[in-house]
This record gives sequence, structure tokens and C-alpha cells, in this order.
Amino acid sequence: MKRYEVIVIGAGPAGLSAAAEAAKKGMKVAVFDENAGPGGQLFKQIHKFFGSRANNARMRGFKIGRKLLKEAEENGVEVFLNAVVTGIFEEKEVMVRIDDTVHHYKADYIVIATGAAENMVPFKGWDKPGVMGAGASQALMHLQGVRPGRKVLVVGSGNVGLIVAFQICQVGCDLVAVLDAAPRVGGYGVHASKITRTGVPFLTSHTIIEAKGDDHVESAVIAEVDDHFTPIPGTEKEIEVDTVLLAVGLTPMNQLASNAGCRVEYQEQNGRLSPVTIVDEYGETTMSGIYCCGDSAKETAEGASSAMLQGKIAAEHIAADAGYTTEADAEEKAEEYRKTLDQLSGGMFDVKNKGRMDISTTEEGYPISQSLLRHGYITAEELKGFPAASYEADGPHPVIECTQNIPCNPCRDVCPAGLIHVAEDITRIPEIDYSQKCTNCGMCVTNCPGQAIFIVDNDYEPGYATVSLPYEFLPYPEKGDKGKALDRSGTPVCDAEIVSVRTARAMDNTAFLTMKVPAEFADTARFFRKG
Amino acid sequence: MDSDMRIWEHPVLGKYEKYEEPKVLHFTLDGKDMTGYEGDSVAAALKAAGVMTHRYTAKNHRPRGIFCAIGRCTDCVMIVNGQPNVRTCITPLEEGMELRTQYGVQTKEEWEAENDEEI
Amino acid sequence: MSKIIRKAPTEPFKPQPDDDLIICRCEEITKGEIRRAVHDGLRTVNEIKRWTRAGMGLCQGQTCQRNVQNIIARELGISVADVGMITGRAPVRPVVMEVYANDVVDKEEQR
Amino acid sequence: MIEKSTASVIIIGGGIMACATAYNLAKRGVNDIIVLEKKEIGNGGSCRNAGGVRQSARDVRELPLAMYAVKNIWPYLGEELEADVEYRQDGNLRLGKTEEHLDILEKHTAKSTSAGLDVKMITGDEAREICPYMSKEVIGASWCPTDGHANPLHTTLAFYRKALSMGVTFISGVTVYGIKKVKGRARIVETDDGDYEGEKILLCAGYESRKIADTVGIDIPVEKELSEVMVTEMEPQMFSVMLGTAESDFYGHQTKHGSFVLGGMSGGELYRTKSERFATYPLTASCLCRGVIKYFPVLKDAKIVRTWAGWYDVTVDKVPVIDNIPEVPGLTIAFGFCGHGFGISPAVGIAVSELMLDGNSHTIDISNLNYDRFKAKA
Repeated sequence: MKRYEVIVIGAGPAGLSAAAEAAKKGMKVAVFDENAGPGGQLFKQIHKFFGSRANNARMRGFKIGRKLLKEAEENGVEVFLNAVVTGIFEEKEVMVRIDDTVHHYKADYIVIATGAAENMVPFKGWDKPGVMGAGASQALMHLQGVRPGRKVLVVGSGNVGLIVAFQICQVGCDLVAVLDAAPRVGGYGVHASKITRTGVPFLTSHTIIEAKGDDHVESAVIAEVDDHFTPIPGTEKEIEVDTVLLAVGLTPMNQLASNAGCRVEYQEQNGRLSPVTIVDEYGETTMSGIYCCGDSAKETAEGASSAMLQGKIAAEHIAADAGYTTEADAEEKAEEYRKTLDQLSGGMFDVKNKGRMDISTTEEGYPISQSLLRHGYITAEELKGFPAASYEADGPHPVIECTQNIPCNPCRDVCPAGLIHVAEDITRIPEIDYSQKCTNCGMCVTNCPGQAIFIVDNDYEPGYATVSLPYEFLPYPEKGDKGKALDRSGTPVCDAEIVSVRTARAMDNTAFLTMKVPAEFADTARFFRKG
Repeated sequence: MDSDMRIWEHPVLGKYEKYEEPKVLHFTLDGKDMTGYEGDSVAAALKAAGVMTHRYTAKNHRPRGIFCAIGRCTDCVMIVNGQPNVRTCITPLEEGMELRTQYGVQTKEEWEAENDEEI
Repeated sequence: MSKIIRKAPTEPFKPQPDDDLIICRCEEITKGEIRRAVHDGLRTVNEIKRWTRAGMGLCQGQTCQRNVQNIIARELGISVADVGMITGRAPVRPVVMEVYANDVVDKEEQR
Repeated sequence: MIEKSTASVIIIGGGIMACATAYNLAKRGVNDIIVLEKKEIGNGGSCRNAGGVRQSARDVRELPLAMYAVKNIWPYLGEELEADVEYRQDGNLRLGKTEEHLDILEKHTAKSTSAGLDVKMITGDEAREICPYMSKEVIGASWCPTDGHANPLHTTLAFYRKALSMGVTFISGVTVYGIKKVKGRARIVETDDGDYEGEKILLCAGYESRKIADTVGIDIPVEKELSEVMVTEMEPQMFSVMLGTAESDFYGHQTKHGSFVLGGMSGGELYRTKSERFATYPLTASCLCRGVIKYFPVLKDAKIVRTWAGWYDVTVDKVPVIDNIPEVPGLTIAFGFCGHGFGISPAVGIAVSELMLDGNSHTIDISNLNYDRFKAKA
């Protein structure tokens, strides 16, 4: 029977990383993926990644997918797309459907990297056409170039919900609101803020009760919920939408692990029960020689970035076991990857802090914005305590509205002036080196994965200031365009005029938009709307 | 057919490959002539054409459409070239394809004949 | 699976207003059908699947399993960890019989 | 949890035989019963078979059970258990494509006819009249119009649910290690949950019964054999006849749901017994699909959504052992159903309950299923 030393199931971040790493060591590796394109669910992640240089920070997710494929193929990995692994049998026999044939392959080692599936929450009418998973809308938008709907409601404000909500705005759909039954926005505040300032409301402590419509969704009934997530009678509101997107968490896809006989069980993970494939520190399951990594094993911080590192750790262990590297070398490498993995955890959004309501200050002791948690934007008053957010200087200078501990430091890396500083622990909030002067290059603004940096020039012309902001919508405004400036809550506050629109390769499709506003709005104007 | 559901250009992804030199494909839905583009999945072509309902369920005749769009949930199935239960979200559109709205696992006519009731 | 003692239900089944909610989309199984089965003594996700068909459809429970587990756990006042899981079975994606019939055991090339 | 661990009857195994017997005992007023199950109710062959309710092609020794069940129980079982067991009595076709096949079928038919069963040989065209979707290659079949099929999952769980409602206690998640005699009688069931004590003990734990019986010095020659079933997506209703073939390529039927449930073996399974898991054999589903398509080309585009495996408990002479054990008073055994237990299970429930309460099975003749029938070859 045709045999590979390593068969990897899933050409996502974990699978491709494991494959490339094992192949680099000299192993014969095949990757099977049921999708037509590589990268797993990275196609959903067209935003720039958090993290540090060691884990592809500020690179857009879908480009990481392509990069991983190239790396795997350059190292001799055979990657089969449209290849559905239908079962894992005894003696590590893998059955793969390719076109009209079912193939049997054997492996010495199997890496299951099948990712996660979306959770769904049932409500009245949730099976009507028009209600879909958030991921479905991403497949339609990013792979098919088709809008999922015209008027859209997003349910769930975790990072998936926030990312998809922004993407919905990016393709020109009318995003009506983002709901969450919890009393606070679940995902990164910066991801929420970039939606709020475009004028989309966050409705925390709200739930969807019904999707109405004859043959498909025509409206949604939403209501406020109490502390027990029970709808409060009398608060129901019917809103006109044709699409409801569900973004209520992920569950590891463990069918193949279960099919292979690996132990899969509900385990308490960070305060919640989740079905987890039991693995050791290298990702080996309870079935010897079968590994599971990435989202298919369990939920991690910064899913894709963690998955890549987990894949590499598994590959090191496999290569050592098969004699392609020494155990000492493998352990040393694994330790290095684990360190980078540690970098990604920590901060208030680490999985271990998920659902915690009692974090009230940052690690530095700054009070966390309650408005940001509740409404998706920070108030000017709350920002005052953060030095990099209230930084004042003559001429253009960055205002960094990054107020929660998240693992990320590209702002430091891209600043040619050395003005921006982030501690070794990259979850720390950026700081300003007051001895340096901003060059107004726009790199921090356009490369900040959270789009949380603005360059403000209070001295643009008498009575007027400029605010420069990151902009990822089409069409780009043009110089001279007049419109309204919106504040952080998305409320129009004053007239604004575009004075420059800069794009550059290094800005990677984020435009650097500069608008002129009356000087007194320099601290509040944060978005531009034409007309 | 140049519906407002198409994203001709994306601020991050740029112009989609299939729209560079778009090739029109003709297909029918329940006998009605329709068009899509090469590179569309069946589901995407229908979405762009404003079709939301792919089928009616066997037990309660409830309408269903796209739900996961990646081939897992099997909600978006239709009768494609006579074949029921085809996952339209992962089936590429082809020239001349015949799509039928699926009732249970049959066409409307078959379903009505068997159940002796009109829908 | 941990030990479960099963006895005749002591109270009649109590309907709830949202019992008509569809839980298993493929097989159109409602919350009420699942709750009723739990009341009648079916205690694990596999037993519920075998009795009601929830999780037995085209998607093989990939969409509904967690919701079914949650309903069982809530009805019994136990943890979802104690209601079991659907076993992953080949083929994890549907395969047309003619394709399944066409299986090939590729030969290893000589090294 | 404090729970009494003594009862009038302890039943080892929570499959359909246990559930049916518990139900029949309860019906006769004995409901002080504890059923001990290692995993879940009906987790073994009970919920893993393809639901045949068949008399034809059975060994004559177990035919009384099958004929009794078909005549007196199956038609009324749903009503009795207040559940839809999806019983359909639309006959069984056993198909042949070659002269050799017809020889096999004729032999079976002759045996069954002599035991009083209404079964006959028919031509390929006659078979196609009964089931028009069949390939032209079928040249003949045996036809038993009183055979049929039912839903094994529903039937098992319906017996369970009914027995439960009648006061029987079921305890799952308990592994039985053995039986211990007290003062010469089977009395204690030793488990990982401590000892359970019963005046009477029924052992009906499928292939796992052998090692338990062994703890009181009883050895029944039974081995396990892997068999598989696959199920298609829902199809339009086509036919509801039960199907088999002379060559045993597959057996099965279309369910009420619309899916086809098709079972069988590919031949390699016998040598794959090292695993205790219900792991499917990688070559079987493909082999079954080829088998099905040969006879029913119309099904070639149907999708398989699931396959699973189960263990047959096969005795050396291919019929079960259902008997009181006089050497170990208080112990009754019912296992070794060889993969055709489902169809007779409602009758087994009656026979075993009579064995346990009356000392013998007086309604149905099971005298040829005695435990001490295994002899050296002559």
C-alpha cells in the first residue's frame, strides 16, 4: 500500500506548518484537504494579524495561508486539495476521496489538523434562508465575491463576530447592529471600535428571539436580556434585515480523531466545557503516532498563530521519534516554539481569562474602559489616563488608542523614528518615547492590526487640525472630498474635508486618510463619511 | 445579472480572479434561464441572482438555504442535474447545469405526486 | 461513561413554550422531542440520536450535537461532560456509493 | 449515590434481549429487576444491525422463535410498547445471479419449507415484479412473503423505555467481572461498582458473555465476528421488501425514513479481532457498495452517510444458547445469537422470562438451543 511517513489532514495553519517542518527534516509527507484552496480558514482572516514578527504579525491571514503552502511545497510536501479524508482506520490507514475514487494510504504518523466548526444557537426561525454562520458569509464574500445579504445583523461579539462584522462593512453591506447576550463586547476592543466609529451600534445584553419572514428572513426580533440571559418582556424590537450571521463560538472538529479511536472528551477549559481531543505536550493523542493540533485539538489564543506553532512542535516530536532529528534538538526547538506560543497568551483576552468579568484594570494598572466593553468605543474621558492615547506634541504625532492588553507589537516595529515602544512582554500597552519626533509616515496607522492609531496634527492651519486614520473601504475618498467626521461612537460631529489619501505597498491595502476638521474636534473626530 | 450582490472589487482582496475576464455561464433553476460566472459555486450564483431558498424540508416543508457555505451542514442541497442532495456551496457552477428546488429529496412534481397534495 | 441509574420517570412530562424549536436541522427534530425522550429515560446523546434521529442526518450531528448535549444536560441537571458524544464515523463526509465502490489500494513505488 | 444493589433478578447486559426479557418479566409482575449495562442501552449488536425480521434461511432449531415472533408479536409490538418500531411485513427476497446461487437458495428453501414456513423459489422476473429496481442479472430468488424488517434502534429502546416505566431499574456504566455462587446457587454479580445480588441472574451480554459464564465454570463455544452496516442519505420511497443475496454480498432494506440500511462483510474482518473498538474495516464499505450496485444499479448515486461495525457473537453451530443452567442453579443464559438475534428478540424475551419464572419455555420450543448440546465430532 502507498505509504507516507506523515499524513497531515487539513491544509490550514497547523497542518501546513507541521507538514513543512516534518518535510524539512527529510520526511515523506502528504497533506490532504477537502477544500479547493489551501490555508484552511485563513481565507476568513483578511485582517492583519496581531502578535510579533516571530508569528507573522501584521500579515493578513489569507496571505499567511499562501505563504505556508509555498513553504510546504518547496520542502517537498505533496499537497492534495479537494481530497476528503473520510476515515482513519486501524494501523493508521487513511481513506481519502479524490474525485471519483477512494484511495487507501498508510502512514507512520498522522497529524489531524482539521480545525474547528462554528457553534450555532437555535432560536425561532433560525433555519430560515438568510440565517447563516458567520463563516458562511466569509466564504461568500472572500471566496465567491458575493455579498451575503443587503441588511445584516451579526449575533455574537467575540473576535469572530467582530472580524466578520467589519468585513460585512468592507463589502458595502448595511450592517444594522452587532448583538451579544453578554453585558460586554466579547472580542478585542480595537476590533469593536473600528466598527463602532463607522456608525454601527453594539447591542450588548441583547439576544435574537426570532427570524421572521415567509420564505426567507425579512426581519429579526431582538430583545434585551437580564443577568440570566433571559429576554426581558416588553423590550422586543423588530428590525428589518435579510441576513442574520451567527458568530457564537467554535467547537473543535473531532470527528476524525474520534473515528481513529483517540480519546475525545468534554473538559473544563478556562471555565467552560469544550470537547477536547486529549493530547500530550507535543500534540500526540491517546493513539500512539496520531497527533492533533490547532483548533481541532482545542481552543487557543490567537488561533491561527498558535496553530502554526503547535504544528511545528508536533513535527519536531515526530521527526525525533522517526530518527530524523535527535530528541535533544527536537526538545530545544519545541521549547523555542513554546516560548513564542507563550508570547501570544496572556492579556485579558487569553483563553484563560475568557468570560471573566472581574478584570477592571490593565496589567499596568490603567482602568479598562467600561464604555468600550459595553458599547464598543472608548470615551475621550476614559482615554485620558492612557499616555500614548493622550500624547500631545507639536506637529503630527501618533495617538495610540490601544487600551487593553493584547499580544501585539507591530507599531513598535514599523515606526522608523523609534517613537513607539512596546515592552518585551508584547501584551503590554504601547508607550511613547518622548525624545523622538514623529515623521508622519503613516506606517503605524496603517499597520496597526487593531486600526487603533491615529496621527493628529493640531497645527494644520489656524483653527483647523488634521486627523489621519486607517481606511479599508471602497471607493477611497479623494482629496477635496467633503463630508462629516464621525466620533468614536459613530456620531457625526463636524464637517470634514479630505486633504490627502496615501497608499503604499508597505501599507498593504490600508489607505492612510487625512481629514481636516475644526481644531476643537481633533480629539474626537475618528472616521470620515462622504457627503 | 450584474446584481448588486456581486463584490466587483474588494478593498483588501482587490479584484477577484473570476471577475478579471468574466465568463458567463448559463444554467436553469426549475426550468427558468439564469446566468452566473465561471468560478461561482452553485450557491454563490444563486445568491448573486437573489435566490435564497434552495429546498423545502421533508417533514415540515420549511424553506432552507445557505447555512455554512463550506460543505458541512448540508442545508443548501438541491437537485443538480437530476441528482438530489447535492451540496451547492461546494459544487462549481457549470455551463448548462439544471438546478431544481428540492422538496424532501424530490422535485416539486414528484413530491406532489407521491404525497397527493399541492405545495 | 460514568454510572447512570435509570428509573421510571416520577413526574409527567412538562411541555415548554419553545418545544417546537428545531434543534437538529437535517432531521427536523425539535427541542420538545428531545426533552420528551430524556424524560422517558434516554440519557445519552447516542441514545437520543438512536431514538429521535437527532444527529443522524446528512451532516452527522456536526451542527446540532452541542445543542443536543446542552438540552440533555439541562433536563437532567448534569454536566454536558456526562451525556457522551456522538462517535465519529466514516465517511465523515457523504460519499456517493459508486465512488465508494471504486476504491483503490495504491501500490508503494520501489525505493 | 446510595442505591440498593439487590433485586429478584439481575440481568447482565443492556441490549435488546435484556430489555425484552425485563419487559416480559415486568409484564408478569416481576419488576424488582436490575439491568447492568457496561456502556449505553443497546450499544452492542442491538443498535448495530440492519433490522431484518426474517424466518427464511434460518436454522430450523431457531425457526420456532422466528415464526412465533412474526405471527404473534411483531404485528402488535408497536402498539404494545407505545412506540413506532417501524415494522413492515413486506417479505424477504434472497437473490441469486448464478446457478450456484440458486442451488444455495433452493437448499435453504427446502429446509424452511419442511419446517412449515411459507417460502418458495421464484424467477428473476417474478422477483423484479416484487421489486422493480432490481438488476436484470438476477435470475432467481427465494421469496418469503411473511418476512419483513423493523427499526432495531427504536425496538431496543422501546423495550427499554417500557420496562423502565414498569419499574425495572437499569444501571449503565457498570462493568461486570463475573458471577459468584453462594451456597451452590448463582447469587452475586461482581462489578466495578461493587457486588450486586439477585435471586436469579440472566446473562445476555453478547460476545462478552463467554468470559462471564466462565467465572462459574460454564464454557459456551462462542467467538466474536465483526460485521458492518452502512446507511445512505434519505431517498424517495422505492420499496420496503427485505433483501439478501445467496452470496451474502449484502443484506438490508429501505427504512421508513427513506435511507437504505445495508449490512454485510468483506471477508477480512475475521482476522481483525485484536481491537476491542467497534472500528470498521477499511475495505468493507467499498465492498458492500459494489455488492449493492450489482443488484441495484439505481442506488449507485445514493450517498453513504455513515458506516459502523458491531460484533456478532457466533456459536460453533451457528444458533444461540438460551437455557437455564442446572449446574449453576439460578443462572439463565441467552447469547450467541450469531447476527440474527434482532428478528427473534421479542420471542426470546418471552422464552427467557418463562425459563426464569416457570423453569421452562412452554410457549415456544427452544429445546434445541440448550447449553449442553456441544459435542465432539463423531
